[in-house]
Amino acid sequence: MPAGAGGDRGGVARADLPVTVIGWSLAAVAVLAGVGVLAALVTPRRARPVFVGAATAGIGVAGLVAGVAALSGQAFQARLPGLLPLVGVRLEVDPLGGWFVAVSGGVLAAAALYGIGYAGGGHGPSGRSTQAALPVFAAALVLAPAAAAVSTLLVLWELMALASLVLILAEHRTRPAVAEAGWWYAVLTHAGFVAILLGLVLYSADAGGDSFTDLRAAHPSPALRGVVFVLVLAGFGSKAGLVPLHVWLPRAHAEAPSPVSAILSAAMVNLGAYGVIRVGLDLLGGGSRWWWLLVLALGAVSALYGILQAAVAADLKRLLAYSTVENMGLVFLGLGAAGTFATSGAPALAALALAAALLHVLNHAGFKALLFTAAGGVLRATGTRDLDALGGLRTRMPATTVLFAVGALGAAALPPGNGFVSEWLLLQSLVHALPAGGAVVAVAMPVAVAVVALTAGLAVAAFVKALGVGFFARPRSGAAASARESPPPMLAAMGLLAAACVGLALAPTAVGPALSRAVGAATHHPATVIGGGVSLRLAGIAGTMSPLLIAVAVLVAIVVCALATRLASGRVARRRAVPLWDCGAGPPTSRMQYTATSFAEPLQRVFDDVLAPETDVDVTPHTESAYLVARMAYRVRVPDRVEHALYAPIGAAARRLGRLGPVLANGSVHRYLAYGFFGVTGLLLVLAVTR
Amino acid sequence: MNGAALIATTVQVVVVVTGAPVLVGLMRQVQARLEGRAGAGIGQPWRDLRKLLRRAPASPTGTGWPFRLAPLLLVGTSSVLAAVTPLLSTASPLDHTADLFAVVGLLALGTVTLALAALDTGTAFGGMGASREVTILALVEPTILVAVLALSARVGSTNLSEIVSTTLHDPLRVASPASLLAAAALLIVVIAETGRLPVDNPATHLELTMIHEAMILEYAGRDLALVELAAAMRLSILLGLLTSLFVPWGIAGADLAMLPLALAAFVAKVAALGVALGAAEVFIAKLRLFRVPELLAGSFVLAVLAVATSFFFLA
Amino acid sequence: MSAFKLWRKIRRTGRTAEPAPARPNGPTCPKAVALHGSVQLRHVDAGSCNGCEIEIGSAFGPVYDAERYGARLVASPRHADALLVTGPVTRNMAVPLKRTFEAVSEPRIVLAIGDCAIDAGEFAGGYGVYGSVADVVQVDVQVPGCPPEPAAIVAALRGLTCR
Amino acid sequence: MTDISYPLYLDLASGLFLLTAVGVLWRHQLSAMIRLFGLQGAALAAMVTILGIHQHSLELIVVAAGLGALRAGLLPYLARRALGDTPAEARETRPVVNVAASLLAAAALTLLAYAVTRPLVALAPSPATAILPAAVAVVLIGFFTLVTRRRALSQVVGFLLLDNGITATAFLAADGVPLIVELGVSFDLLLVVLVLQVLTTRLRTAFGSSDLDELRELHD
Repeated sequence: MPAGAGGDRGGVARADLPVTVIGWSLAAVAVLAGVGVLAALVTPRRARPVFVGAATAGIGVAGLVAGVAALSGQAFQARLPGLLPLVGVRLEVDPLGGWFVAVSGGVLAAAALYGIGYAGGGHGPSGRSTQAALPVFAAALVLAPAAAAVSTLLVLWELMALASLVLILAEHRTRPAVAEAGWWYAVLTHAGFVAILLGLVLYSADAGGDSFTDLRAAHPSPALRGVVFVLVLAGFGSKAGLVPLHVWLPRAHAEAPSPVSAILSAAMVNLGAYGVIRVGLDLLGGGSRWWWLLVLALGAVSALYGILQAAVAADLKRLLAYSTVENMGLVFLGLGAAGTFATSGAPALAALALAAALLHVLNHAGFKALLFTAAGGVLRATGTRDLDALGGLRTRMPATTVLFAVGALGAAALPPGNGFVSEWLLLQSLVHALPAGGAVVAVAMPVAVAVVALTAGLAVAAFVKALGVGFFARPRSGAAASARESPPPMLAAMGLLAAACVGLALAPTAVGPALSRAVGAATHHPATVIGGGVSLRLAGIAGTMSPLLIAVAVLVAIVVCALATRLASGRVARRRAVPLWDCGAGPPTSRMQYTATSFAEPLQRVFDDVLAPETDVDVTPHTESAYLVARMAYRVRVPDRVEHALYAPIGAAARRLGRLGPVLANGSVHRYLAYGFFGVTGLLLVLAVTR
Repeated sequence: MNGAALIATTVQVVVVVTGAPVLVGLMRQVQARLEGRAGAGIGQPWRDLRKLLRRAPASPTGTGWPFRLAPLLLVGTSSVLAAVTPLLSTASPLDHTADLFAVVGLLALGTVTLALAALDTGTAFGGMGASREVTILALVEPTILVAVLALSARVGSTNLSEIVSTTLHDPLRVASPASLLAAAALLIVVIAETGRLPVDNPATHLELTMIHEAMILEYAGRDLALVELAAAMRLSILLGLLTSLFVPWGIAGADLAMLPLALAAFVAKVAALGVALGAAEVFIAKLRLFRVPELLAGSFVLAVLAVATSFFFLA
Repeated sequence: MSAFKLWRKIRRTGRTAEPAPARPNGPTCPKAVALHGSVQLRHVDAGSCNGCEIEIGSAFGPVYDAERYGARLVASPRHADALLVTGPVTRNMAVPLKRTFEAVSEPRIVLAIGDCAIDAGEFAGGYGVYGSVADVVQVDVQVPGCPPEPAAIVAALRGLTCR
Repeated sequence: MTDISYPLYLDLASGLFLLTAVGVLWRHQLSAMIRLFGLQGAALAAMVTILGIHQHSLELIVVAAGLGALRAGLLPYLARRALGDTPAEARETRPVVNVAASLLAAAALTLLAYAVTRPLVALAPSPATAILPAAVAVVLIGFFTLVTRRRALSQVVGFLLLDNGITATAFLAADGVPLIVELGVSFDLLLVVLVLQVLTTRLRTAFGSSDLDELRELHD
């Protein structure tokens, strides 16, 4: 256990570094990151993924330990002055941060284990730079929620952004789409970074100190608070993939190597939500209602748009990425509701809504990591992500199919899945809000409920498609027909994630105390939000539900029903294998099956006005007669409408701006020197005038 | 109390299982009479089921556990629903297990398993049916949950028994616009969920117009019997739920003495509703699939109006 | 408005189904014993002139109302216990008929409706005609006539359901 | 009627009043729209009657009778006359906003109406003002119909919905309006319908249909 090494590393500031579990594990994170990078640089290509993966998994486990310790009530504060010039590094893990540290840690551990198996057989990234970036990314991911000062947060944030960019670009040599995805990601994540930077710097300038304690103590003017919140919301929103800042997400998450996709989609996007909670609720302490109605609206739009795109997507990983947009939308919807209730004097409901949002972060991390790893297994086995070319994997990859089904159950928010529990909490908080606040709430809540409901319904459609078309029925291509089951490490990782999902689904009350602590840390109102043993009880609301009992009851009913039919059917009636019913005309080929596209067609037609799909039909007639059709091709694609409507004009403007470049920089050295000269003199002039 | 409640719940399940096919038979009989026919009698669905249970189930080439499991899961979820919804007694021991949201979720779970089974067969009709079914399911969800919101807003709880007993205690509430609108919205939703006219035609032979039927074309014998039974159970549970929510009179509490009365009331109410639905189906034709969203949007409007009234008339 | 018109029509028409003839004693074919008053039928037109189809249609219409005896036409042979086969089996329909027969689960009953189905009738020896139904699948019940009376078809069905 | 049941009856009447408006958006058949409009007139009359009985004012009851005769009897009759029996006229084939979308819009408009009338209701909370939102919602929905429907006749219906809403608002907000004003409004409504009947018959003879977009051709 490299914790010992962690000891003398932490020696930099042993003076005020209390020796606790959290301290040791955070130190271990730092050390393991170093070890991982070292391993990536020195070890040979074959062995590289194993060492790096082990180090990353270690980081994940350490993070998990730290988070759980923080959630069980331990406090941790540390100041490492020597580590960062001028300001030094401040770390603090409170239950709120601990929640996110734990989530990231768990996801990282599983994904790293998965990555070891994934890299076997020449799959996945094994290049030096990529492998070196992985532990750095992991460490930044785990440490970012532990930052207790603006400067520390920003440094870790940028570190995370750069490392993840390297990881996303891992396969850019083989596929041009990767480069494009990386480009989108780089632009949007840095625009977001700038927004966060501006917001927090304004805030800390006003507060006169950059540690979170200073910020909490400060009392900026309402106008400034509003500006800060909007800037920060834009920044963190772009990280969480809120519409219309989501454009990078479906590209990057689909094009990144699958273990990385899992980390991005299950761990990194959460930090967007963390940032909004930390700054909006904790530091700024609630603020005014319109902030949260804005958050609510953004969340609702993201949830609907994301799941609509997912429902019509034919690319498995793209579908999962859009479902991430949807789930982040639901989380932000919960945050918005929480803020709205808090600002209209209903703290209990606010706590409930926030608890729902946090629990959904956890549940989403569980099933989305599982789904992405399973999808990665499919991609590794078949070489395609196109649902229209998959199918029949139930027989070829039975374990992966079952694991994907577990994840899909959670993602479709059906009982007894883990997604259902958090959406149930969310709905409870929304439903009981009706008598609470005034007309605004009364108009907003039904809309919110309707959005959540429609989202749930469309999620069912999307994941029935993903599972039924992608894994069931018969193979639609040779690649799918010759698929082979994933190697044990991958299955083990998926198994861990699936176990977590099942646990969360059946015993959500187990995380009740931790959840209550996290919520208390965010709202400064410590109270138990959800309790109860077998059945889920809420503070102040009569609604109860017990996923465990539901699952047991359904199982019992199935067994009873099976026995009863056995008895009723008597001695006869042995199940017999028969050919498919083909209306008498020859066995149906696999090309006669419904594809993902045809499955989604009715939905696409219903939401025509929103999605604006592009269809084109080209008919090639026979040579002898124009009336005889030789070939007919029908193509339909659903482009991301926001991207077309919003980003195309911006890109055009940027291009026009770029044309100025040659004019200013025409290659003459004198002109460049002149720029410098005039710059300096101008600056001096300004100083002279102002002073 | 618990023993009595347990008995009541078991009676509930037994009544639903045995009575559901009879309800279907009753609706068919009403339609037959209105069409000037004699009709096969209300026992006919049970005769069909008895015969189907004795016949061999088939597992077509290429189908696997999703196809095999779906009928059992359908009946399983339906019987759990029959146990948790307060049809005869509000004192179900399982009441804390599932509230209205969970009930909606279990209904959706049943639909989804059948859709997955249909996709598992890999036939064109199966895929078509599954695609249409989940589309309608997705569009129905908002109406249901918003109507639930309208119902539970005043009670302050989404637990079924609480809603029912609150309605029992002040009957005037039933006639309030909020609950009437909610009732209308939920009725449309129930029709869509159970695949009756004008959304789906349960008696069609034309594959291209099918929704629910298209998904079960490959089932035979015992499996088919289970699917049919589950469909009938879902119909009667949903109709029963409607009656419990909007005309709950006669529902027993914890004491067994009330149970026979409750049973009679339940049977009468559901039978009346079934007869009304069956008769109405004689007068209407199936909607085009792409006109169905209009119907569901209409029901959604009704639900939203219900919420608005239920909130604003509180003032 | 039209609903009211329809309602008045229904009221004026009343019941059109004719009173049921005497109930048959015992099933006419041994396989029908397990049916217990319920038979699901899949209709296969193996090349008929559609005369028999019209008669089958009226057999299930309001006047004869075969459904009251527990017979029902279904959409898939998987749901069926028996096949209603009409017409001489054409060369193109021979294989589909066989497949449909195999798609019905045991015990399967085949009713040959009309003379053409029994022995290719008028069309016997036609260049496009494969033969009678019995040449493709084994036939259990024969309903002669060209076309057979709806009453005859109903009687055959009652022989299966014993109601 | 007792004072306990008075709000209930009022609520039911207002519920019918609002539902018929939504129904007009829901249906394609012009004849169905007209029927719903007649039903709404009846609901309006019922509302006013209930008010009258509750306030023991004979004038209100008389006005209600007049309203019923006009809104539930004469106007629908004239509208059906204007509809004629040519099948091309019978349906609102492709409204500017499709039906599902306009239903959602109706829901939004209702919520809006409820939100904006809250202060008004708070001014004088009474069973009569409590259903004011429904009346305002009908006004908005009528306006929406007027904007988004193509057929001349469905636009007339929309206009009549608008007027029904205004009337209801007037009766609920103030305790009834002077008889003469009401009569004046109704009479110019009558005129509108008559004029439009002439116009549509002319249009039908001229172009064979009364799609308002074709009126542009009259310019050149």
